[in-house]
Amino acid sequence: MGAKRGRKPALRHPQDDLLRTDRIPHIWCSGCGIGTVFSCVLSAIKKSGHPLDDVAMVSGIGCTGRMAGYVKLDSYHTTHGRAIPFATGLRLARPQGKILVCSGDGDLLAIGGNHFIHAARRNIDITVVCVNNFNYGMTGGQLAPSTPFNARTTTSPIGCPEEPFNFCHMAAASGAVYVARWTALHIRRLTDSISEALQKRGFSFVEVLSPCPTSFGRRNKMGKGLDIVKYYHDKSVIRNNIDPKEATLDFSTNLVVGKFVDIERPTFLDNYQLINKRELPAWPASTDKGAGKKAAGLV
Amino acid sequence: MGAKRGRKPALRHPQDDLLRTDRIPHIWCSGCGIGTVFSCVLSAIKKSGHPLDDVAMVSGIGCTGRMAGYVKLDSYHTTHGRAIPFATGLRLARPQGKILVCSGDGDLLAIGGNHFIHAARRNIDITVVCVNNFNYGMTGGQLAPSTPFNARTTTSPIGCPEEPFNFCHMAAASGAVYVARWTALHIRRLTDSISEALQKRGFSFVEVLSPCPTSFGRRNKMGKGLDIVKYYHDKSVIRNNIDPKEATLDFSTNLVVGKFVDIERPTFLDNYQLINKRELPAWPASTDKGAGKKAAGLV
Amino acid sequence: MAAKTVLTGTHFMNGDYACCEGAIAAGCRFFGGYPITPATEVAERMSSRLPDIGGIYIQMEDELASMAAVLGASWGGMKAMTSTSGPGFSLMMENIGLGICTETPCVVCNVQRAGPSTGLPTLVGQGDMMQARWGSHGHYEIIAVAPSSPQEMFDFTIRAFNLSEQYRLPVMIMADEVVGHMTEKVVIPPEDSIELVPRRRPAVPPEKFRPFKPDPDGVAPMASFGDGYRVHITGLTHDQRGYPVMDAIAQEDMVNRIVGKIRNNLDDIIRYETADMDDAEIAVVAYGIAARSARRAVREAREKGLRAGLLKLNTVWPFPEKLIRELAGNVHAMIMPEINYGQMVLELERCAAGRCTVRLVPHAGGSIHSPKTVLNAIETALKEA
Amino acid sequence: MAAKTVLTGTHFMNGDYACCEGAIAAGCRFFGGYPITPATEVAERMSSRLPDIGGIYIQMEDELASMAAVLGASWGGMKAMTSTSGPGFSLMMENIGLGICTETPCVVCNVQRAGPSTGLPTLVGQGDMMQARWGSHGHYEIIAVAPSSPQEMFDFTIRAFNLSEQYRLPVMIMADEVVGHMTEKVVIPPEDSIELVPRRRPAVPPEKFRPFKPDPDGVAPMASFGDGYRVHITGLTHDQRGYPVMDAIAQEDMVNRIVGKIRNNLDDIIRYETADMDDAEIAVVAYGIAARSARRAVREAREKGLRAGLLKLNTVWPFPEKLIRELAGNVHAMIMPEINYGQMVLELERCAAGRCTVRLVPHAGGSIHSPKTVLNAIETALKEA
Amino acid sequence: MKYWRTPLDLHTIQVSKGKVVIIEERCKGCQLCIQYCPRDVLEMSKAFNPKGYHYPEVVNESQCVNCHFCEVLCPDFAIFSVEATEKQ
Amino acid sequence: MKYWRTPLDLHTIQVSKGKVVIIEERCKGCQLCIQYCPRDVLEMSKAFNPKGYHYPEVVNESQCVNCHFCEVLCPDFAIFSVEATEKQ
Amino acid sequence: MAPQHEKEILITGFGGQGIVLAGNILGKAAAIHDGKHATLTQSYGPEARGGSCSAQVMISDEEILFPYVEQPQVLVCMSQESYTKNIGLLGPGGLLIWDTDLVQTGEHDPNWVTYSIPATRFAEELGSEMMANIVMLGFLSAVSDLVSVEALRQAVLSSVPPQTKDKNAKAFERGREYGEAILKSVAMQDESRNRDDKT
Amino acid sequence: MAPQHEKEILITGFGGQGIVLAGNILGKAAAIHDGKHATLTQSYGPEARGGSCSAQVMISDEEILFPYVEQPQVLVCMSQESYTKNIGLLGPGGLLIWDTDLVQTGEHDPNWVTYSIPATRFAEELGSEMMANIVMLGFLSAVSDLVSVEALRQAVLSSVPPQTKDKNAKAFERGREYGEAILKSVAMQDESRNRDDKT
Ligand SMILES: Cc1ncc(C[n+]2csc(CCOP(=O)(O)OP(=O)(O)O)c2C)c(N)n1
Ligand SMILES: Cc1ncc(C[n+]2csc(CCOP(=O)(O)OP(=O)(O)O)c2C)c(N)n1
Ligand code: SF4
Ligand code: SF4
Ligand code: SF4
Ligand code: SF4
Ligand code: SF4
Ligand code: SF4
Ligand SMILES: [Mg+2]
Ligand SMILES: [Mg+2]
Repeated sequence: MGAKRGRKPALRHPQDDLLRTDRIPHIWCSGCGIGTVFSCVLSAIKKSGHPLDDVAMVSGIGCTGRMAGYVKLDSYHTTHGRAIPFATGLRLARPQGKILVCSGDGDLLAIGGNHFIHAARRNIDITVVCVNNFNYGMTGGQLAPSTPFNARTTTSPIGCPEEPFNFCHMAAASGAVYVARWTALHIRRLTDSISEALQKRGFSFVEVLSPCPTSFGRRNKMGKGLDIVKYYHDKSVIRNNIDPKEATLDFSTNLVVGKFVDIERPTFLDNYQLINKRELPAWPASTDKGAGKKAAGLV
Repeated sequence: MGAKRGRKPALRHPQDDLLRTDRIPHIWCSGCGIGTVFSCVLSAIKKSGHPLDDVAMVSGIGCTGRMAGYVKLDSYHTTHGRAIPFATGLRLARPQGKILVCSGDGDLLAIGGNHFIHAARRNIDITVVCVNNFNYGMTGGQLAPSTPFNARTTTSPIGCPEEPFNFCHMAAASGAVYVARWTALHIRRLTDSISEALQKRGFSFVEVLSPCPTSFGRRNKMGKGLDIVKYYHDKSVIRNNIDPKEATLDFSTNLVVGKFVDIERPTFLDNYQLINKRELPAWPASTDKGAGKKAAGLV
Repeated sequence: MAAKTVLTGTHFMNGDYACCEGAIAAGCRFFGGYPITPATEVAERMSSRLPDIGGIYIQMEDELASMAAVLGASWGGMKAMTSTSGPGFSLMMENIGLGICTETPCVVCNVQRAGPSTGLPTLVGQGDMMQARWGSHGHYEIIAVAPSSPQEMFDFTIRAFNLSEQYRLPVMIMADEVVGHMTEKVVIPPEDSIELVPRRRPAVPPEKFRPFKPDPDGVAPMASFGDGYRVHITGLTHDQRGYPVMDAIAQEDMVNRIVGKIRNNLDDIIRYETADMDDAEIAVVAYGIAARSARRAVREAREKGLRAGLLKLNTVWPFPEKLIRELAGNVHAMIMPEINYGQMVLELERCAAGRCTVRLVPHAGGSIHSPKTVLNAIETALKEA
Repeated sequence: MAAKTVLTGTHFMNGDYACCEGAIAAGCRFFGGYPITPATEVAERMSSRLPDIGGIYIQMEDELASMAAVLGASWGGMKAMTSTSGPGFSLMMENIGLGICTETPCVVCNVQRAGPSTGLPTLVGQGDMMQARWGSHGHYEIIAVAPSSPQEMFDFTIRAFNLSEQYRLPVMIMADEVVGHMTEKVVIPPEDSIELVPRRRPAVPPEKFRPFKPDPDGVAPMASFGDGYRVHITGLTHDQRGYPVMDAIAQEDMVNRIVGKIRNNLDDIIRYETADMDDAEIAVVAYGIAARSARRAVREAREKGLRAGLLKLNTVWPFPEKLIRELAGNVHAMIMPEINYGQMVLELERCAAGRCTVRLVPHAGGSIHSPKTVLNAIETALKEA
Repeated sequence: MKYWRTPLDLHTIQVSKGKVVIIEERCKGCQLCIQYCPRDVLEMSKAFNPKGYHYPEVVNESQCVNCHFCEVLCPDFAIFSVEATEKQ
Repeated sequence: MKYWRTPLDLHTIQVSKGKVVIIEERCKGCQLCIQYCPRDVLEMSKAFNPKGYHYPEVVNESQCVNCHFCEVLCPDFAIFSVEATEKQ
Repeated sequence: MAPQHEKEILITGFGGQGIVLAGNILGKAAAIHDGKHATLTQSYGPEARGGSCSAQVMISDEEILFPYVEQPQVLVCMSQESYTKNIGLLGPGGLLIWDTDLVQTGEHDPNWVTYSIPATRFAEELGSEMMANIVMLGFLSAVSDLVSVEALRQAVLSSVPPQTKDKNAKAFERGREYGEAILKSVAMQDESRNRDDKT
Repeated sequence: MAPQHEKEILITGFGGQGIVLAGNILGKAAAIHDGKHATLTQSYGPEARGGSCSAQVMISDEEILFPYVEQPQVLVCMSQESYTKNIGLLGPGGLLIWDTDLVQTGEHDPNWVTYSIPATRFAEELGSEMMANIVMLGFLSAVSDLVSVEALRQAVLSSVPPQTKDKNAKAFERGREYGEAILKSVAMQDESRNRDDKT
């Protein structure tokens, strides 16, 4: 029963062409959901049919952020929180192809929250996949803007005193054209969602509830990765097309998943080109300016 | 008709006790709405009845941000975008009294957007008054996350290619307990709203649509301050209690104003104290962990 | 709750934790931070310690917010700190500048890792030393201490708080990954034997109070939110009332004040230790973790009969210019091991002014100098002499 | 659209605008920025110029985002720049570090105002000179140029782009409020007479390409998004493949590369001008706007028969160490007027190594040195000599 | 009277008489007070104040109802109204 | 069969036969493949791989329907299925 | 003090009056149309409007090293505050010009040449007070020889928005005519040039 | 090389095995309970779990200047990778210990004292593989004299979560007993101490 050398099978893994195999094994813990999400991302990229040389991945810093280091695409592992603005520059400098931003809940919505909402507002043409593991995995499990109220983390050892964001609601409120949420066990729906998101023009967002057994799971006595992801999945209910405001994550009742938003809206570049054609009439339509003294009810 | 020395009247202006009169005249342009909003803020502070030594004002950088320099209160003129986190520290270190954050749309929702949404999420007990003049006044009128689509600014000389945020919707989506919007001509309602906001415990938000004749108005040929504020007011319709998502600013139809949110929710400090009493049961209620192999539909 | 504030006794404790205990012993009751390796443990321990002793731990959304919150908390009347590492330190720079300009006491602990950029998150560096001094825009002076052991993390953190109150500015603790993560004996003295500098409060009534009118030592008393002084502060250039004044004269006054209060109190601020320096021909000048490699190298040199000595800088900023100028006349060479490609050594070289040889023993980071490397440098310097 | 790229001809143009025209002439087609006095005019002109010449102007939500977007755009294949002033420069530091570490060509223009903190937004300062060098965490080298007129804003911006492509790093234009806002004659040469350094593209097929394997001059070719090279870049310490490697050896390799490509090409990078230096006993060493006060002071000194000369630093970083070492042996004193309380002068003093007197003519900011002040310093230095 | 809407309290309380005070050198001539005074008490001066602005002048003092409208609206704290006392 | 929900395509397409390939040294022993294989093809090994993890072993090869579930689910790209060819 | 060959002009007023534009046009006239060297620097406060504001123009046949006005030879004052603040700077033999309605002057150095013009009033009459700066430039073109008239006229036209060219041309001529008329009347009086009787 | 009086101990394995905690307990035993000087430093990679990881403990009667292990006198290996990586460091006369099931050893310097223990297996038997580190410490307490047994036992108890004290105490004793048994058997064999027959 001593340690034994693994045998290399003759066949290659079907995703090996999209992997920097010389960097595998990746750093993700046993039972971590990020690997599964990554696997779904790769499947979705292939499924979407875009030429692979024309697809880029941008990540911030965090366990999830390491995705960019394992994918064999043009891939940019940036600074903590800045994946989206980096991707914005990348996108605008090169409008062709597809850009995925894959990062963690902390990266995208703690330190990166501002870029998230502004990129959604501007409708920058990128697809953002957020692995929400309810904490900062990389740094050992601190509270995040996703941590459920009263959950334990290393910086909320008694319980988290903050209410979390509803990321999907934030994305929608900010202007995202596609918003969906799944768990890391919804592998087919997740893959479909990501590939759908990749087909959209504009800011698309896919959130994935994912186990971090090492940090979040351990502190909250949730068992192994297997147990946690199953728990999320079991608690999930699919409610497509509901107002994302109602798409709550309530661990005492259920975790709402589904596709919540799928709309069309011109992208930043669409509007940039439109405006600079100089064909639109001047804003605002009318101002009634200086139209003499007219009393108004200043109440 | 030559220049003439003003005569000092014997009576003092009723707000002089709340003003650093040695700094008046302030820097705001003739026709700028900030002064009126400031006047309403002072009225609201008095109206709210809080002991003045117990009220602080925090501002960021911008024309609006100068408010902190004219009010005779403990007043903190911080860095661009950081009024809210500064106020967060101030609030938590001293839970008594009231703290107002008064700043511009750019300060609060461009560079400061992340702090805005996070403070609302945490329900930090502060009142945020945002003077929305649809541009960066202080730096001469660049586009802001409030600039209407196609409006001209010095950095969108043909027209703004970005859609603006609905600030009230953002505040509500992030968790604010009180959200209202008025124009700078709604002086009574505005004053009432601010004083109501000051009575709330938690993150309250009041947006004021305000003219910047010098920058925004001029670029868009909107006339003098007087004309612009009247235009905003004329276009406004009051729709109290509607979903802030519907509280749109559509210059081709109307500008929705009113009080949109007024709810109760424990503040950060409430929860901090609650949690640290160690009386809550552990999160999550149940996880079903390791409950044997049970097949789930991974579709 | 009956939690203890000062954990008097002997502990086997890591540097990050010792920093927390120092802070708490110094009266720190507010921590606003954001996790980052290798400073995370400071935040973590603060989050578990502060709630039970009437303090506030808040994890902000980023380091910009953390630094701003710390300044706010200080004006709210609490002693406040944050901790971070390189990337977060970079993000704090703008608001460190605000702290400097508004003369806000607080403490920033930078547990340095190897950079630039994300670098080696879990491994040591000393690459932020110049950044500590120059990282924010505009001209100013700072105070920074450099601990080289968990015990010094405890002691120097207390000193950092005291200096921050004494001189009203953000004081930096320039630690590093090894010091932060290493565990060693830490002796925490009885509470009543710890000397603290209390915040200097206004001695005049509100009408007479000018928030930036300095006492004779160059530092003004400070009124917190709610004290009734209705103070205005701003990051704009301001006069003694705290009011913005937009001209070169006000600028000169203000910069003179914030620079002068440091430059005029160097002897009170600067601290160092020496070992084997009496007859030294070679002075190894070092700080932080590098001072431990240096110390052993010096000991080994002495065992070999080589006349080397150690000058260990406990404060790194302000730089001990006078001391170095004198020293340069007494030794053949000064060598400085730094875990960077030459930072403090530039100051060393400047102050030596050609009176002795100055050599850097560089290290890109990721580990610390082996004593042997430093010993080699001593031997080479002796040969050159 | 038929808009012109290079506005060949003679203009009465301010420095901020001239910077834009230099950038556009250098091939810049992406600007990501955030307004700030006194750099706003750069953004404003870019917003009106770029759309018509196939470029992108985007105003980001802050300076952090601006800098990140500029890096992204550079990897997207466009020459890219941003402009800012002190507070924004502080905020850019983390991502400037990423640019250094990932060897991303781009240009950052800092139109300096007086600090610290918000300071004097509309008035001049030179307080960010050391920040340019040291403002991001970890150890690295940078290149910075310092224009002293609108014409130099044009010329040096082109050079900044060329240096950034040549050495693959963010190059800084350390301008100031006076240079940015002053209007003067600017001569823009014909497009075909402007020499540009094109981006160095991979010469090998993707399988063989190592994104950080340097050419003999220490710099590696660069493949953009979509070129088919499937490059990975990271701010973590990485090997020549761009893969993270978490140890001291990889760290040393990487830091050697990013530091070495500058240190080993000093002669190619460093530029300066002299006036009246042949027989000078006093060298006034200056850069940026201060060099204009200095130049007049030197002229007036010469009119008085005093042997003063001017050394004007066109590149400020890397510091011209060799030049100064030599010069220090040839003059009685070097004096440096800076609109700060001593920044570049520290390097001057270090390199002088005691071989001549070094004096700072300080200025807190808000205005520039009157030539008389500099002249006085020359006279004093002569008396002391 | 030209209230756009009838103020709620108009019929229940007695309309008081006011005296409006103008701090000329604070004024920046925005005309808000003039435009929105419900009683047309004010008009723009021909003269400039030291800052170069025209400022309001009282032309219908007797009409002032001390509603404080001008006072709250004025961005420059340059005008306010007080209860008219017997003497005035 | 123990589908929690009946897959939509179950009755319309022919169930193919698969062969599952395990790259042992990549495995981190999370057991997801084992748990969620619809055909109980896999079981945990007693042995450790060089990284110190137990890994899955094929115990019911004939049952594999080449559904690729294990393949997509596996966080470590350590398992995949291929169409069983005649020869195998 | 600036070298002999340098002309120093200080145009002052408050934000919103187009002070900097006036300086820019003057500098442009010299640098582009007259082929000389010129620099324009400006100083202004934090106010977008209404704060005091000045434009400093240097004109020379040689390269200008130091771009700041130390002792103006020409001082134009378009507000009371700017007059009070800057009057002390005017050099001996200097030329002083102010807006009649906006500035109340005190005692003046008899050495100075002084004029006033109701530039703002003229501009208001021509349709917009915003053109007072152009009126002032026209006036300056008459009463000084800093730049050639044609250069200044061209510089005005190439600096204002196209649709306002005509108006601005009128404003320029209005100021110029007024200046020429004054010069004439002064010449006629042949004496006492130090007081502008309109003040 | 470290000064004579310093003992250098290197405990290695992968993240999640409690390597650093083991080092911490050892150092604490020395520093607090035995009143000596001790330092603990650690090194680990970016992985939260599974990456290679080591704890370096120095124990001395005097102040420890340089806190890094240069040439360990004691090397504990709890993973194959850590064995391969670190075996070259062990000094002459060193003590080598490994986890029987996790490490396959090669040829060893006959000068070394070597032992192995199936610590992980024992821990699994006791209910949690997480306690392998404590088993290992118990073993170490038997086969070395780095610290006193009582100090180490106390340090274990004061370092683990209260509710796990009993279990950990058992784990410690399990390791210790195993160690003592081995020592006994070795003593009985009186020869060939260099091979642990269980490997
Ligand atoms: C500016 C900065 N601050 C902090 C960090 C430290 N840090 C690295 S990753 C991370 C959080 C990771 O959390 P998340 O984004 O949720 O990703 P996860 O690891 O959970 O996948 C933090 C705080 C950093 N690298 N840079
Ligand atoms: C870090 C930083 N970036 C940019 C600026 C420049 N700046 C000052 S105020 C401002 C925007 C002001 O706009 P807003 O907040 O809307 O206030 P307003 O002036 O319109 O009231 C900007 C960009 C700054 N001071 N600091
Ligand atoms: S720490 Fe958590 S998020 Fe990170 S790899 Fe491990 S399980 Fe995944
Ligand atoms: S620039 Fe605009 S916002 Fe600023 S004071 Fe003037 S009118 Fe108001
Ligand atoms: S108080 Fe009312 S009625 Fe009197 S002047 Fe003011 S607005 Fe007019
Ligand atoms: S509202 Fe105030 S500033 Fe405006 S005109 Fe009236 S008094 Fe003057
Ligand atoms: S392919 Fe499907 S049936 Fe075959 S082993 Fe994998 S999960 Fe089981
Ligand atoms: S899912 Fe992958 S990593 Fe997990 S046990 Fe199966 S093969 Fe191993
Ligand atoms: Mg996370
Ligand atoms: Mg605004």
